[in-house]
Amino acid sequence: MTLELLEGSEAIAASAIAAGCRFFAGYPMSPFTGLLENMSRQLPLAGGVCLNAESEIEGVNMTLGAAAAGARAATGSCGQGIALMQEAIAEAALNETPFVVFNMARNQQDYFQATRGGGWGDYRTITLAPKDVPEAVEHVQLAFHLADKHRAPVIFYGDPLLAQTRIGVSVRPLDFGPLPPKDWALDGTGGGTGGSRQVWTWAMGKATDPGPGPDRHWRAIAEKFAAIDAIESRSEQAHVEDAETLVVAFGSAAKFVEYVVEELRADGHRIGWFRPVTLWPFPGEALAAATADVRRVLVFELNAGQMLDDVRIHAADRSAVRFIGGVSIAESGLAYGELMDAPVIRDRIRTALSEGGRS
Amino acid sequence: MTLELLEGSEAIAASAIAAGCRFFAGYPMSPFTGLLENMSRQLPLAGGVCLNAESEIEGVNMTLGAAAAGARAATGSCGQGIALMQEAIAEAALNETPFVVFNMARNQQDYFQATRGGGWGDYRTITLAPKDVPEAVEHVQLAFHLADKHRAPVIFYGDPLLAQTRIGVSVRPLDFGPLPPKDWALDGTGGGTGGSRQVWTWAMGKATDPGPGPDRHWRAIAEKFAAIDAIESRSEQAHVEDAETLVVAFGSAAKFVEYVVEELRADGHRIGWFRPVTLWPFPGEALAAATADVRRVLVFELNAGQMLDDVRIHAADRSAVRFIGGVSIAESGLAYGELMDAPVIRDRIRTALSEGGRS
Amino acid sequence: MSEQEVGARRGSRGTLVIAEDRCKGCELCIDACPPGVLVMSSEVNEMGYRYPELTPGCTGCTACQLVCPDFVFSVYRFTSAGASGDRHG
Amino acid sequence: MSEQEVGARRGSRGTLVIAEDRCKGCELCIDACPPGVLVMSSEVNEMGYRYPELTPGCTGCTACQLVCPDFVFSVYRFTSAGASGDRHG
Amino acid sequence: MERELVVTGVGGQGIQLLAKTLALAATREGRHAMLSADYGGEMRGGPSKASVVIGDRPLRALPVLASAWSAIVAHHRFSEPALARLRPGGPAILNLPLVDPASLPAMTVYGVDAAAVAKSVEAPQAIGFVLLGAYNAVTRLVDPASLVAAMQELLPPYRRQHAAANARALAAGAAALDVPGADLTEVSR
Amino acid sequence: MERELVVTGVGGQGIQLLAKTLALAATREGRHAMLSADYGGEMRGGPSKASVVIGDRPLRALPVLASAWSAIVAHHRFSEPALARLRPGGPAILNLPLVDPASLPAMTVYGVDAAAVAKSVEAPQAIGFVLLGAYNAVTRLVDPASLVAAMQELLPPYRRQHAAANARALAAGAAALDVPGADLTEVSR
Amino acid sequence: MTVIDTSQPPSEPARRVADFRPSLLLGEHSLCPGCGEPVALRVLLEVLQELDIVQRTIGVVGHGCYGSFVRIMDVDVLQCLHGRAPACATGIKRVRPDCAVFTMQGDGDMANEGLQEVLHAAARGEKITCVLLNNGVFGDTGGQLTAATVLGQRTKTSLEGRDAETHGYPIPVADLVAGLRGAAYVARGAVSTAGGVAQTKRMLRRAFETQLAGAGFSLVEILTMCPTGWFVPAPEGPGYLGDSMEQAYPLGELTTWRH
Amino acid sequence: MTVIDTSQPPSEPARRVADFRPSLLLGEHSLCPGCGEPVALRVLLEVLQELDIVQRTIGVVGHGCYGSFVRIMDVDVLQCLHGRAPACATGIKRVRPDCAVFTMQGDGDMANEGLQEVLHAAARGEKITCVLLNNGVFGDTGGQLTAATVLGQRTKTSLEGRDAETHGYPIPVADLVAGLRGAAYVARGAVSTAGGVAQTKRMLRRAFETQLAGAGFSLVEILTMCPTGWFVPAPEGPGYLGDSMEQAYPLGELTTWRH
Ligand SMILES: Cc1ncc(C[n+]2csc(CCOP(=O)(O)OP(=O)(O)O)c2C)c(N)n1
Ligand SMILES: Cc1ncc(C[n+]2csc(CCOP(=O)(O)OP(=O)(O)O)c2C)c(N)n1
Ligand code: SF4
Ligand code: SF4
Ligand code: SF4
Ligand code: SF4
Ligand code: SF4
Ligand code: SF4
Ligand SMILES: [Mg+2]
Ligand SMILES: [Mg+2]
Repeated sequence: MTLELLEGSEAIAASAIAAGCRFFAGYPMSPFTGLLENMSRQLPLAGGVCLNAESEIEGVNMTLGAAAAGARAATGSCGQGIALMQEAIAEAALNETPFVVFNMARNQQDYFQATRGGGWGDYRTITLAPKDVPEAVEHVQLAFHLADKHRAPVIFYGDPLLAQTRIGVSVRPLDFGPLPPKDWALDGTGGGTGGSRQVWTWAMGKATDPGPGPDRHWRAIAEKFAAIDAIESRSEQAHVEDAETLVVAFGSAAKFVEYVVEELRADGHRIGWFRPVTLWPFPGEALAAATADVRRVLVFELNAGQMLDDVRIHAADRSAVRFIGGVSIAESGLAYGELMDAPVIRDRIRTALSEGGRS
Repeated sequence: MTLELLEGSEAIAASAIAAGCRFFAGYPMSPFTGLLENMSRQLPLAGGVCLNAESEIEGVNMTLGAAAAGARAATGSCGQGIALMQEAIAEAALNETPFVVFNMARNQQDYFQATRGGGWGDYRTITLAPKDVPEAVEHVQLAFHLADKHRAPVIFYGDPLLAQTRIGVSVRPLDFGPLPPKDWALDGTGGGTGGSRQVWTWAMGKATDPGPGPDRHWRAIAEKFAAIDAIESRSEQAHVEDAETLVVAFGSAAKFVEYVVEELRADGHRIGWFRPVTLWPFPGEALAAATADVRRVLVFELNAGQMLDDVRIHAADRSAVRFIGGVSIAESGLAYGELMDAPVIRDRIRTALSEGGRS
Repeated sequence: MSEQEVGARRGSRGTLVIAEDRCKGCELCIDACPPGVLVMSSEVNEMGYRYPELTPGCTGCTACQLVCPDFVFSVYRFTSAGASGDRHG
Repeated sequence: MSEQEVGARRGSRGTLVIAEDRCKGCELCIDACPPGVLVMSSEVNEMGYRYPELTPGCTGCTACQLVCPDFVFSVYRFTSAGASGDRHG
Repeated sequence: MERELVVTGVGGQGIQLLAKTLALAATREGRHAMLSADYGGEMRGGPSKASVVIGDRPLRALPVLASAWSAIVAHHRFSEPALARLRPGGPAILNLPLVDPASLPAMTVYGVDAAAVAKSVEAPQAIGFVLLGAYNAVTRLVDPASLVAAMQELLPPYRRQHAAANARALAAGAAALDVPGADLTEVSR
Repeated sequence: MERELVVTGVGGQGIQLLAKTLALAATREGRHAMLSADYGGEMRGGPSKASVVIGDRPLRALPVLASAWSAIVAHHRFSEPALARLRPGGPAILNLPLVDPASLPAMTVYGVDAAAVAKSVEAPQAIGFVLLGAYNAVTRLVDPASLVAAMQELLPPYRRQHAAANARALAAGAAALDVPGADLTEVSR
Repeated sequence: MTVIDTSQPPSEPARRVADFRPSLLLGEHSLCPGCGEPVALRVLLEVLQELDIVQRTIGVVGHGCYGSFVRIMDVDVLQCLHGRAPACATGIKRVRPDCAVFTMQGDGDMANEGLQEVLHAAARGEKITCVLLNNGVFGDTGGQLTAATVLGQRTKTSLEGRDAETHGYPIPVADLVAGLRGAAYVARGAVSTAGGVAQTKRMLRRAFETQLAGAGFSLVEILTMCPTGWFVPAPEGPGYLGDSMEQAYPLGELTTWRH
Repeated sequence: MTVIDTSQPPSEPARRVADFRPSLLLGEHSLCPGCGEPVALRVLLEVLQELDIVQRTIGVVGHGCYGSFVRIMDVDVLQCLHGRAPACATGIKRVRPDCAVFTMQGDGDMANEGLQEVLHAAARGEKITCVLLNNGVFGDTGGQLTAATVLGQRTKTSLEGRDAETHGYPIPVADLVAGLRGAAYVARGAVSTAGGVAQTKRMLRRAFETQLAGAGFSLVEILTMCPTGWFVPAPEGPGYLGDSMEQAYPLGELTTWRH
């Protein structure tokens, strides 16, 4: 396996193309811009189309159109740009159009945005949060797979460290197993047959072949998401067996936590870590099991406490949960501040260790 | 006190004007449309401005502008329209511009949208969810008060029943106490003084008078919201003292639940109800106290289970929590389906009562 | 051709089939008909709307069909009238 | 007026104050000067940029000041040159 | 005590205006009233329903009535769900001959050929007001004068000319009660 | 074993290209490399930093280094935070006379007047490559030929003409090690 | 008055020159009496059939009263978000370049919520056909002022009539689009008269021909009656349209592209 | 070569005819060498001062390199969301009709993200002044293609140059706005030459006069150099602007309003 030295954005673009993505529409916004630039360079060479969408709203709706026509398609942005896409992401969840949204976030402050939507209606978005570039390469392809598997938009939650770190990686197509045919996709051939196709959030169907309508359709969608919740959560953990303290973190922060926890174990602390790999579905059962015997559950995230809600819902004993993260932003506003740093994290964990927990 | 027979939308408009709202910008969408129509009729008579915003995004940004210039201002919409406003609502939370967003929702499926934002960054939105038109009249004025008190956007969460029910009410200005001066508001007079004003999410200040910048500013905002969380939650409850079963519901649904619970008590059941009046801050402590001695916590909401998360976080014992709500939509997609009905709710509660709970 | 049909035919170069149950009574066809041969019924259809009726003189010009929002008309042009009658092709 | 000043003054209807530390070396002023009396320095300023220097012949036309993105120039027109010299008012 | 009325019919019968008139009349009398309308986005001929609740204290009733004391049934189409919620014994005004008295639960049923009555007082469009006049004559929920005043208040300026006809319709509906016979028949089942 | 290098300087000194060259050279040798860049949205003269990690197995290091083994200090401005993370004992290449050796922790410090060396081989823009050449001569992290190849690979087509000068700069930086004296001085503190 | 029996086709020799409705219609619509939108739908579907592209056509329909046509048009359709049809159509066209892709939007949809989408698509020269049903109001929400409401028009949110000082001036969408180089065919028709309907159909045909030839973006703005939103009786709709909208929005071809 | 001492004002009688920078500037900007945006800022501030409206002016600034001007302009400012300045300005103006309200936006801000906002504000005849700094790229994000990038221009997302077939045609914002009745003053200037700067300043002045007179909406589009985004050396910026952008976007007044 030869490694290529690729910037995160470059590797993610290559992986998306390897996954069969053939349509991309995006609008520049740091640190998403690099992915857009790479896609605009690489995708045409692979026979795909990359559009300089004139805005995020147009970008996500172009993507929805391309995906409704059956293509593997993606868009992306971060923060404000993703906020602008919420209406369409919800729409896609409710009219069952699969595509991938690359949220190359500026920080971890958009956990709620990803996991609780903010679009409208009862929908959820599968959200993958890789911890580094090699995992990102895999998640990109998994994201397209899950989107098609469940006919739903999937969010890839990255950050500046993922986007801008260059590292030796190898990008090859991955096989996640067979998928249902896209027989629902619009290709024009339904016209005049009496059985023309329809992609419609309200699912009212045709006069000659009525659909379920919003009440039944939206209930079915809610059931679909409940089913996804039951089967698609992913997590990673270490040293849970003997841990008195478990640190929960996601994305890049989890990589830092893992590093620090290994150091602390080397120092003799009975400590472990837990990482939700999917932010939604949140790996609640796994967390409940992992926290069954610990005294402290420390939550580290670079925000004011968002994943914290999910940890509180699922930790075996919510009174054991302590928040050790916080808002931390670079002066530019475009990257992490000083909290995303191993020594700082070590200090925070040490302080928490000295404070006791449930007995 | 003479009562006027007013449609909800009409009463809400009148109350907003009584609260001193002098700028409104909205875009039609059922069931918000009635409020827009009433404002366009009534506001100019009160010397205010009501604009037919060309879209929700323009509407919310016009409102942000008017509010930044010091006016009591409001906008509104529902569902998709609110989704489109998320970027600006987050912006206003982060640059501390107070206004009111009337979310005349089509149903209760937008609890996450209101309470978890979906904008971007660490912000929360105070969300008031009245149960009927008379309370709505009060909440409208409270919303403007809280917005100005905390320099933050406030969401009023209504629904078709609130918007379209006509009822005898009396609308008068209410006094919620003194407010800080709006000395931060842009009026042009700062120009050329060396101390010109600035409303800016990144809060970087002027070259001659640097601001905190995003790191410190956003941390301060997070602290502000934590403080609001601590003091502004509101709830209502009944029969908690002797209740074995507590039903939690918000908005119109809570009114239905209250009605049914009273019936069941008349039948001899030891049952009570709890209503979050503010959806954020969620009245977590009050709920914890109210659920301390109950066997069952039933959550009734007209969605796939959204407030359920908050109940799980705060109920004294989350294993006692049962969901008895669900998605229920009228065929038109514009109003509640058959679940918003006292007999149906009574059945669901009765079934739950027969199923036991924690012991 | 029945006698009545012949009478109706008199002076008509065309005729219609009117799906009167589909009509919503908007009267757009009435004004649109160049020779003015459509008149609104005094009866109402199933939905409660008055609908157009054809009186002699239809030219088969299709104007009524073109403007009708409810797809009420089919238009026929008589072929036996000879080429000269068919000015609106 | 020092001797040097007099020399500099020769043929000049105006002169400049150049805040050379603010200059970013874009050279827009060089091309913009109608009589071509600005030249780039061989030295660099604190930020590491070369900056313009004034040679005789300035007309005080303000072109350099108008185009400079870094607000480097103040422009003066000599008043003692008599009205005739002041054509660009 | 709270009194609930459900009104059911089809678009174009004046259902909404009838209900609004009653609720406004009660409000103007200083009472508490609530009116819930339920009409689809549909045009003429689609379902049109309304419910009115009147009481002397702040109301307990929900905007979707769990049950109702009385009814005005202007058309049989779409009426089933509303009728299913009627409490037995209460008064119901039916629009004859469109509505079949057998369709109702055990109510105290009054039939009125509203179209005929309306026509007879030269107010052919005012079917709804005939039914309301009859209903109020039976139930005496509000002063008949309040109804007339409320009706007038609700007319938009460009419809003021209909006020007199509407008032005649209200009166004729009420009067129909005094004249037993074809126009108003108490049907007991 | 993982070897970390931090490079710190100001915009325009070729910091990013230097770091990229090293990381690519290691990658092309079949090793694992990681490069983190950290430059503001600022223009010329602003801070420019990079860190490179090289190892023989998948890397453990974080993109924000907790500590580093070695350093190249091209400019003293903005260098403080990076220097604070150096582990004592490792090698550090300083750009003389801009950087004061006293500013470093207890490192094995080598100074090189990169501007002079670059000028001397007629590659005045290639200060970064001089420093890299010197660094690699000290640390022997990669084969010098790999550095040349990586440098060439990284040049965009319109800069190909600089390849020879850059190669001279790399060699001159390395060669400076063989000639003790003003150009390259081991400074022990 | 002789009333002719029109319940059956004539028994004497006759040629059917116009049919009830195109075969692509799957059922009845529920729009108001006198509404112009169904007429536009009919001619659009006829054009698809006449060009023989039915089985390679994809429609993208916005939000408005015409939105319910999704249930009755026998064409592959994406019902998209309010205002976003041109963006969705772009995505579809780019991945299915052999399909004919059209949008159906109202003035609220295109001149308000999605003005940006249509202008950007036009500037991009996107090979799609956008159809604007302009009735100068938000019909579906009950008749409020749109960006295309003509001056003086009363709506639910301009009760005294649209006044330029308060509400601004109406936006002539077709004219704006015609000002962009990517637009290869731009025209404005009306369905208020028989001649207008025929002309509108020709415009739609040319718009699709433009798309099929790969010449660029095409737009047909169609003025349609909305008696309900205008608060006028249905029979007065066409006259009202002629007196108000047609004055502000002259009919005709604004940009044409020739093979 | 005689070099004149320019460290001090001349000691002989002289009149200062142009100053470093307007007094409304509070500090240095950090934009690239040769950037045209600071020049536009300077003339804008001079106009505010000359019209004596500094203490009743409110600016609304969008997202782009010019965004950092918020820190150095001594004017009350709302830093708004990308593209939304005209909407925010509308809200401000409607509640403070006596203030002069302007926006400062780039082509990415105005022609891309917020094309709709500016067109709607113009159609509404909103009494605000919008200033477009058009450099044909997203400067701030590193030089990608905008809706105003001229044909042939290389950007980071059009490496082979903007090609109409793939990327469409550039949008002439001022021309579009000039097509709307609510627009009372529309002009396009450039800061690439001294004459252009002076002309641009006059345009800005007229735009504000239009606003103050209550005549309607005003827009000044200003072509500015972005050597960084164009990948050209700073000294070549003005020439490049003249050869490329000015050809696509002719300078001059498009709509004028007279007292
Ligand atoms: C984001 C969003 N905002 C508002 C609405 C509500 N809405 C539905 S249809 C419509 C407008 C329809 O107007 P138009 O496009 O002119 O179509 P018409 O009904 O007049 O044919 C609106 C505003 C919506 N569906 N989505
Ligand atoms: C919603 C949103 N999308 C994207 C961005 C990222 N962004 C910041 S500045 C900018 C564009 C700047 O381009 P322009 O307006 O032309 O200004 P310039 O930098 O060229 O002066 C963009 C896209 C943003 N801030 N917000
Ligand atoms: S145009 Fe059609 S719907 Fe209207 S009256 Fe005539 S036949 Fe009936
Ligand atoms: S076909 Fe022509 S002439 Fe005949 S009824 Fe219709 S409009 Fe009149
Ligand atoms: S224009 Fe200004 S910044 Fe540019 S070189 Fe001249 S003085 Fe320096
Ligand atoms: S003022 Fe005019 S003549 Fe003098 S240096 Fe400047 S541009 Fe040249
Ligand atoms: S409201 Fe207007 S546009 Fe909608 S169906 Fe009725 S007439 Fe047509
Ligand atoms: S990138 Fe362009 S617009 Fe931005 S500061 Fe540099 S030159 Fe100016
Ligand atoms: Mg419309
Ligand atoms: Mg730009």
